[in-house]
Amino acid sequence: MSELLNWLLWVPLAFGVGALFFPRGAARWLALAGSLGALGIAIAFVIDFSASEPGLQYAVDNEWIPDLGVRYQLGMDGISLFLVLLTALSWAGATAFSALRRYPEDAGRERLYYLLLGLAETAVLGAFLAQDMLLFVLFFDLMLVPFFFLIGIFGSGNRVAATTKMIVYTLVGSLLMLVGAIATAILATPEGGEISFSLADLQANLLSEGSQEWIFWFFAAAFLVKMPAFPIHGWMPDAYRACPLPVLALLSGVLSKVGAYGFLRIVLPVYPDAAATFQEAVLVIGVASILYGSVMAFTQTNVRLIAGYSSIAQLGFITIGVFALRPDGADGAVLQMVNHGLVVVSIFLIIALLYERAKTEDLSEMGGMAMRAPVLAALFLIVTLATLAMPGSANFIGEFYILNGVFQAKIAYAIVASIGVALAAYYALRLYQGAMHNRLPEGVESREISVRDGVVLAPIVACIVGLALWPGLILERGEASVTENVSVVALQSCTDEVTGGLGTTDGPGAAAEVTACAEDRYGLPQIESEEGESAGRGWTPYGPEVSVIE
Amino acid sequence: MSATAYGWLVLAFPLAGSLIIAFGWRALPGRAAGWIGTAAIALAFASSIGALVMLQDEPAEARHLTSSLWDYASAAGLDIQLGILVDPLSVFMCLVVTGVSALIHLYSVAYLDSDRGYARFFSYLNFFVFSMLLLVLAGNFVLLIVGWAFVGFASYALISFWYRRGTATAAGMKAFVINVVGDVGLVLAALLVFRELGTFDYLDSFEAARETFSVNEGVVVAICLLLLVGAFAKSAQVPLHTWLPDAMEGPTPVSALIHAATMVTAGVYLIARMYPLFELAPTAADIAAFGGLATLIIAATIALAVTDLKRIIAYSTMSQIGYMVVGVSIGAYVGGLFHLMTHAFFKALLFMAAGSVIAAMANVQNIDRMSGFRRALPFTSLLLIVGALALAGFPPLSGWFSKDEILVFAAERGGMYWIFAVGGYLAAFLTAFYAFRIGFRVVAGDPCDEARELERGHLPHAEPTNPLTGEPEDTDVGFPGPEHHIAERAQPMAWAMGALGVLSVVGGVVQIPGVTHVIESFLEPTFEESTLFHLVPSTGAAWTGLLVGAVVSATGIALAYYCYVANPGVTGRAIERLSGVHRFLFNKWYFDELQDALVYRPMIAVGRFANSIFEPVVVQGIVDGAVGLVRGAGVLVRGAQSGFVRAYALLLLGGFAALGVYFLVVSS
Amino acid sequence: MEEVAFFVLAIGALGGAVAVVGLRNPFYSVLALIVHLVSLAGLFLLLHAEFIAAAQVVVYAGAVMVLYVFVAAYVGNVEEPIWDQIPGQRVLAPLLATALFVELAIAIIGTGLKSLEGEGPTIPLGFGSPASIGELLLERYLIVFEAASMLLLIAAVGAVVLAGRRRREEPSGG
Amino acid sequence: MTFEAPHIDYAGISPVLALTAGLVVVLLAGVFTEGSRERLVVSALSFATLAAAAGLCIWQWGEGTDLVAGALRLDDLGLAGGLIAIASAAFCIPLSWREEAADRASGPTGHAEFQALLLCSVLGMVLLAQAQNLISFFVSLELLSVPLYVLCGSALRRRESLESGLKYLIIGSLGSATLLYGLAFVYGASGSTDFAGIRAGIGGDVLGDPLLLIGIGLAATGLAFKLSVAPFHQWTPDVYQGAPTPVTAFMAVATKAAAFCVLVRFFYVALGPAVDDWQPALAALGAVSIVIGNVGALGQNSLKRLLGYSGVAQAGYMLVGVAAFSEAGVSALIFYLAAYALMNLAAFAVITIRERETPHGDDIRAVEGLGRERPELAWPLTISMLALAGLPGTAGFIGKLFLIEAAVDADYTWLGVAIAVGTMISLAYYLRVVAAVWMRPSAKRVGAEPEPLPAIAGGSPEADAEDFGIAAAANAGAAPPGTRCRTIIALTVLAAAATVFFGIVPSPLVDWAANAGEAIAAALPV
Amino acid sequence: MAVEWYLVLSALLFAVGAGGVLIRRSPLVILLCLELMLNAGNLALVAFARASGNEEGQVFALVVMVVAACEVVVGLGLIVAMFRRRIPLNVDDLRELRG
Repeated sequence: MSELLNWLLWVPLAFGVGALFFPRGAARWLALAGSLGALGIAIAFVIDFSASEPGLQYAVDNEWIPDLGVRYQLGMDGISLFLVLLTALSWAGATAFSALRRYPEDAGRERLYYLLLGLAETAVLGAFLAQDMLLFVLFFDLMLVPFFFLIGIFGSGNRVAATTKMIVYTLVGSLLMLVGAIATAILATPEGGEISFSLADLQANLLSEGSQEWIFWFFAAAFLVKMPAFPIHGWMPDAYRACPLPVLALLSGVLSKVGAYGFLRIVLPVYPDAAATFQEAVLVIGVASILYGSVMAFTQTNVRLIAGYSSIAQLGFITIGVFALRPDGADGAVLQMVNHGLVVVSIFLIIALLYERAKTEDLSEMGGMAMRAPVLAALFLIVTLATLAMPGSANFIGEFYILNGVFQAKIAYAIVASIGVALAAYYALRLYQGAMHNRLPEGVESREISVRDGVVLAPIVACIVGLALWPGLILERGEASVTENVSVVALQSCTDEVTGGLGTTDGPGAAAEVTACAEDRYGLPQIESEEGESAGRGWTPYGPEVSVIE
Repeated sequence: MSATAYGWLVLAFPLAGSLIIAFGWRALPGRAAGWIGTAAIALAFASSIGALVMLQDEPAEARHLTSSLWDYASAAGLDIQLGILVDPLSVFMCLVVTGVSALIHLYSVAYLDSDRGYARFFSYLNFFVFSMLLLVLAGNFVLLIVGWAFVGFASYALISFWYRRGTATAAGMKAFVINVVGDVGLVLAALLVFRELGTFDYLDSFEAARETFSVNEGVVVAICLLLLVGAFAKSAQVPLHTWLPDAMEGPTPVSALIHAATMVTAGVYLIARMYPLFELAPTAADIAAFGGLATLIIAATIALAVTDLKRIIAYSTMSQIGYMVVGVSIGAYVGGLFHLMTHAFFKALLFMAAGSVIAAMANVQNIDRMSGFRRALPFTSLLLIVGALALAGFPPLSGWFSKDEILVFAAERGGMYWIFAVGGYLAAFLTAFYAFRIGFRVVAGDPCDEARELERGHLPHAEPTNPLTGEPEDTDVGFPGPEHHIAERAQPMAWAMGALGVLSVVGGVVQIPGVTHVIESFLEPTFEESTLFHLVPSTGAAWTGLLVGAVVSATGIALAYYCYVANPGVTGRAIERLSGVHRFLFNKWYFDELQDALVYRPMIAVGRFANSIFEPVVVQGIVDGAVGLVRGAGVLVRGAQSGFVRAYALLLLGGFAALGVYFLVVSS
Repeated sequence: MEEVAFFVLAIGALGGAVAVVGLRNPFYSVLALIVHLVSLAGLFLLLHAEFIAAAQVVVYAGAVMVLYVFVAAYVGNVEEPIWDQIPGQRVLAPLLATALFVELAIAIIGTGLKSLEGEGPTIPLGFGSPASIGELLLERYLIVFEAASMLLLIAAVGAVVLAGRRRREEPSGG
Repeated sequence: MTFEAPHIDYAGISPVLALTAGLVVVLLAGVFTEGSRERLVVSALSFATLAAAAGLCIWQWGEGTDLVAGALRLDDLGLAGGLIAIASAAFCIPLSWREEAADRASGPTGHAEFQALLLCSVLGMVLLAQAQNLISFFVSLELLSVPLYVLCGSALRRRESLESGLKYLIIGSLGSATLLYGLAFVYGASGSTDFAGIRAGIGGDVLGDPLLLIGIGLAATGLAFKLSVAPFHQWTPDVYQGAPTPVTAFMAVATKAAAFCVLVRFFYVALGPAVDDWQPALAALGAVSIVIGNVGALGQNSLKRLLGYSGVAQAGYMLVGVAAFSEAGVSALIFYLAAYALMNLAAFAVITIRERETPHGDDIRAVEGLGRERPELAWPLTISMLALAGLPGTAGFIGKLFLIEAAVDADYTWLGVAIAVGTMISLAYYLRVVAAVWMRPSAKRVGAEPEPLPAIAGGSPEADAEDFGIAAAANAGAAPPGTRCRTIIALTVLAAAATVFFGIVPSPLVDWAANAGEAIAAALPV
Repeated sequence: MAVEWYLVLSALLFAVGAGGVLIRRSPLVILLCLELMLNAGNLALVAFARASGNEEGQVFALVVMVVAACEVVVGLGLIVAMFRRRIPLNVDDLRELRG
């Protein structure tokens, strides 16, 4: 099964490259086959995955650049599992959407388009699968390249400036992250040891608090820009305006998640002290993103930007979920990443349909399109309700978990964040109503969704509905891995607190204190230590072992 | 079958009905959708009775059964089941909801007949009933919130059912957003409960609350206040009430079902359901009661002034729910819930009658233009008067018993609670007056043009206009169809109205002081832990209260008769003389304007500010600033690249000079 | 005696250098350089570098300067404009030159190397003679010697490439 | 008079001998052949020479001895530098085939001279990379430079070419004089010209002596000029732009390789004991270079100029490897040099082709619309730009990774950050080129109606007429794009493919670079 | 006569030469100034050779002479070529390439 990870990763790119050698009309079908293949593999992983086990359930570990300590390490745990599925599904959707509509219109560039899509999918999957920090950084940066071209070549309006701005802005963060990653590996290497970027090794040799603190911000810069978070979302409006819609669906739906994933997968376990130290700083950013994104989405009339700013708000939720530093908040964040991905992908595909009917992207010039398009309206309505996290949708459960986590950790932030829930109702509904309801303006056409678009949109919406019925699917599978990652922070910071930063506890009394602290403050489930077992080991069920002096 | 199995069935039928209609909308011929919808609700009603029967079989102390279908979202220490709680309170609500709903569905089968969105309507309506039942059956806070929000959504969907009408969509949005505010309150309340008590389950949390909290402890008050946000938003209590009058944009059966009989009473249900918490937080309960009192008076005064038929009834609804909120807040659970039931009957009836009248008026809703329908619409007129009498609390109709039960309880509790009794009777007087403002306007007097035409056998038609703004509307899709339906000519409407008329008249018999106490004894197992439930006024006191109520009601009706039948001009003169007061009331105490100024406008202003100033200046400023800095440096570097080779040499040697200075400094 | 010779030659070298920089006519500058080079050759002699001194006179002052003279004559007398186009260059250049001198002088004077303070160590007979230099060149610095010869060859080729006349260019060439 | 002929390890010095011999043969061949035959024969001979030299270098790989009485050092570091220079030369010869500087339409063609000059420069580079004596260091640097001065100015019809030649010569000689003065001081302070002797001579009291340090400063200035490190970089953009493109390509890549090798050897072997004094200076120069190079490249329309500034920045990156003063630093440097060669050569090759196909010269307009029109050129150019920008999937990324790792390992984390910041800025201009290639409508080709060329000749009207004639003739006889310059395209694609290959499978190149790093390990503190 | 004196003179000559390069605009004179600088270097080399008592500096100086000659040859070649192309022999007029 583990070998399938390689297939999963490289199939999209291989098919994309293969498409280069196909005749023009056929390339798209090959690319579609590739994305469906990846989807199939991803589904196989979901089926095979065991819900209760923490840690990596599948792993590939090969040498890559031994001199630099970089390994080709892939793996999948409960956090990446559904993000991989989301990626595969979104790409299959966007590829199918494009292929069925014979997009791009410029047949001469068709093969290029699908090659870039394939490359992008591989890069994103790579980021989700990488278990080597440098490999992660590599894929994280790599994914920008195809998007640079996709926006720049196939986009509209001021596309070149927009795409350049996007890539430079986002790379600002990720290049700092590269430095941070290298610094981490070097600082974590014990005297005379071999340098290693493997996440497992880095988690085993935590850095000093001082190092963690500056490296933390290098990573945070990368992730927050990518999401994007307020106030460093400056690239977003232009890029969203220019991006072709199937690509935008991916950009907004999937790429933004990589940032949040990075926080959870890398920052928390590798920089636990810094994460605890800067918890409130990131919470402030998250809450500000929620409020700002919502308020912006309020008054925007460009439909893409409404969705875009709403994404800022949603990513704000996900961020605060992760930085609740509790299993519940983080588990909710994982669920919410998938939910938001599904919702945004379908929103942008719907926006494509709206644009086709209204010939405008200005909400104030749209309206009444539900008239002869009940199915489209129904699909749009479901997506809208999921967007505003209507209770009963999986998005609500995600937000509920997140708010719960933050509520238990830092109550004030949760209360402020909950304002965002109410605001979301307004902007999401405004988008739906503005497009579908009221009178049909001149020049806007009300036309039912065609079968070729329906076969793409319907399955995605079906996933949204399915998840609404059983959000536990993701929550249960994510729980163990999430707890593992969060527990590192909890134990680290509690140990520091109990021992006054010495990192060691003397005696079982202190160990019990740490356990209590971790449970109380971070909601970490307490594992009953068996009688007779050393007290120090009983409370480190997950993550690195903290040394204990008896 | 167990009671919980019936409970699941209660939920299943409406949901199935909704889905069948939604997916089969194209295949369903004629009124099939309507009949399917009605049948689904009727089956749900039957299942409710099944649940009732099964529940009564249980011993009294075991009458709270739970059941869970699956782990809805349980992970990371949170245990969230897809579980229901079947107990007397939820079964009582199920019976009211499904019973009234079935009748309203029946009415709608004919009323909406010509509408292009017929199937959509029934799908929504069935979904609403499902949501409402989910709300009342939910066994934990999360599922409660789900039902709560579903109800809000169904309400939104049905308010903007005629989605081509701008006022309707705006009203829907307003309703939805205010309801979401309520949802947020509930969510926070649930989180606080979980934080303090570690569970989302009703029964567990109530039990834990009794052990954990002392009376009036800050946390429990906070929980209750947050719950009240939800309850007030949903039940349209001041100040979160402004959506309800606007919600009258929906089709009349919707107004009857959702915005009178069922959904808006969810807040009352919530307070009753959460009584263990409220009894631990008397402060919060008192706040709720005062909110209810304020609402019932304010709404009654507004109902005196507005002229839109449906809006008058809507304000009356607010006012009546105010009674219920007062009731359940001060501990008159039986009275509150009893009034909830009777109100459902007579208010639904009033709306149905109003729908019939509006149809006869060719979609005109201004009562000033109506008069003399008694011959043209005899059946409707009769039931309208019955409904008005019940609303006015005229003996021996149902409203008389239920309302006074609450007020007597208030008086019985004494102390400050006398205020509620006095306020309640004051409002009852106003209620009687405006109820017959409607009754006499519609029924009495010379027939208006439309009534005359109807007497000649024609149903009047007019160009379709928006009843609120008077703007002409297109008839293509989604507006009231080309044909109207009045109860006199449409069998299903007549059946439904007839049934409700009977219930409005006799509904009071279940709880006559000293005679019957069906509701009280049925609900007792739910409220067995309550300290207030058992505080029952003496039969004498109860009858005294009823007597006062009857007098107040009769006085109000008499005044209305004086104003609208005996001296038709007197109201006009009164309006002139009291123009300030009238304007204040006619503008609904300026609540809309207040909300606009305090919430909506600031929000939009902040949004505009963010969009037009903050985003370009700060957010783009970060980008532009960095870019400008780099560009500026680039300009400098390129400027230094002057093309003069001697300048290059200068820089080269200058560079060395600098390097040399460094080396000289570090040299020992 | 040596001091006198040094100062005379130093003044000659410095004067020549200053004249090269200061004279406005390139032709005169070339002549001034010859004075400078010859003075330097004298200084080399004082430093016991006979072969270098000889090479200086023969190769430099002789061959190379002839080349200069020819080119100076060929391109004619180009007067430089008084006005300096580069703002500040006129001020900065002398300042920078002074700064350079100061830095170098500090390094030279401030050094702790004892050997610079005296006349240098006693040296064997034949120090700097053609024989000993030649030996060094052909033994230790064989590769340098070869490389220098390649350099001369390629410089010649380069000069031909740059300045060599071609048939088609004759009409336009001067 | 008795000479003791020094022991000469002919195997070790064989690459140098091969190049010398080849150079002479090429010159002679030029005398005896004419016209198109000349190009064929001379090129064949040049290739043979370069191939032989490269083969001999590879043969000697792994050796580690002093050559010719210690004037040269045969080790993997020097060989690596030499190999990069040789490969670049081999790449640039086809580029020069139609270049006006070598292929004069009127009069005898100049291929022999052109290629002889090129070979001589390569010879200088091979020697320089191996030099471990101040004198051989200086003379090989000149052997490298003098032919380049000539080559830069060799497009005699273009005023820019002459201008660049003269500017290069003046600044170059100034740099040489500075370097010479610095070497003199180092010699004076240590009493030796051998690197090993210097190392021995500057221990003790001399360490930290102003004479030595000023000498180091002067030498660093002279070398930094050669490496186009800011603030000694100002000749670079002008000369890159003015010189004939094949020369620019060669100069940009090969000079850096050889000069960095000698920089490493000089600073590590000879000046190793003084590391605490020079390390911060080199680090600061690296940082300044990164900033100035990158901001200068913004907004440039001339691609060669852009690559010139980019070269300044890249030199800054590579200087970080030197400043690290570690084996990893040297390995990173060599890796980056090789990667830099691949990516730059591909870019210059595309510019060369487009200069001939469009009237825009090396202006960015020349590559507009290339993606649609000439994918075989667009892809290499794109890959090369992305690699220069250090995006993953290319050797450029691995190179930067390597350098940052070396910097951080040497406790120069801020230099790693400087590389990252520089890369951010650099994206703006690299991506501008990529955007022009893929996202702009295509430039007008010269094709059917020969547009008058811009007045590039200046001064002489006759010469101008001649130029037009040449241009018109070239266009009239021009084969459709795609069939011309097949060799160049093949080489370009190869270079781009290698850039990607080493981005994905970097290990062979990393190992190769690590060998070079090990060669210097003896000079490093344990 | 201390070697230091020679070195100070050499530094002075170097500075004068450098100043000349910075001030003069005729390429011919600039070449002359560069000669001055190289010769200053030679003087330093020979002086250091004297101070250290080995002849390596002298050999170096010899090589520098060759190098200087080569630079002159190429430089003069360029000047001649420019003169033929009627490019003004003033380095300040060589500003086609800039920015």
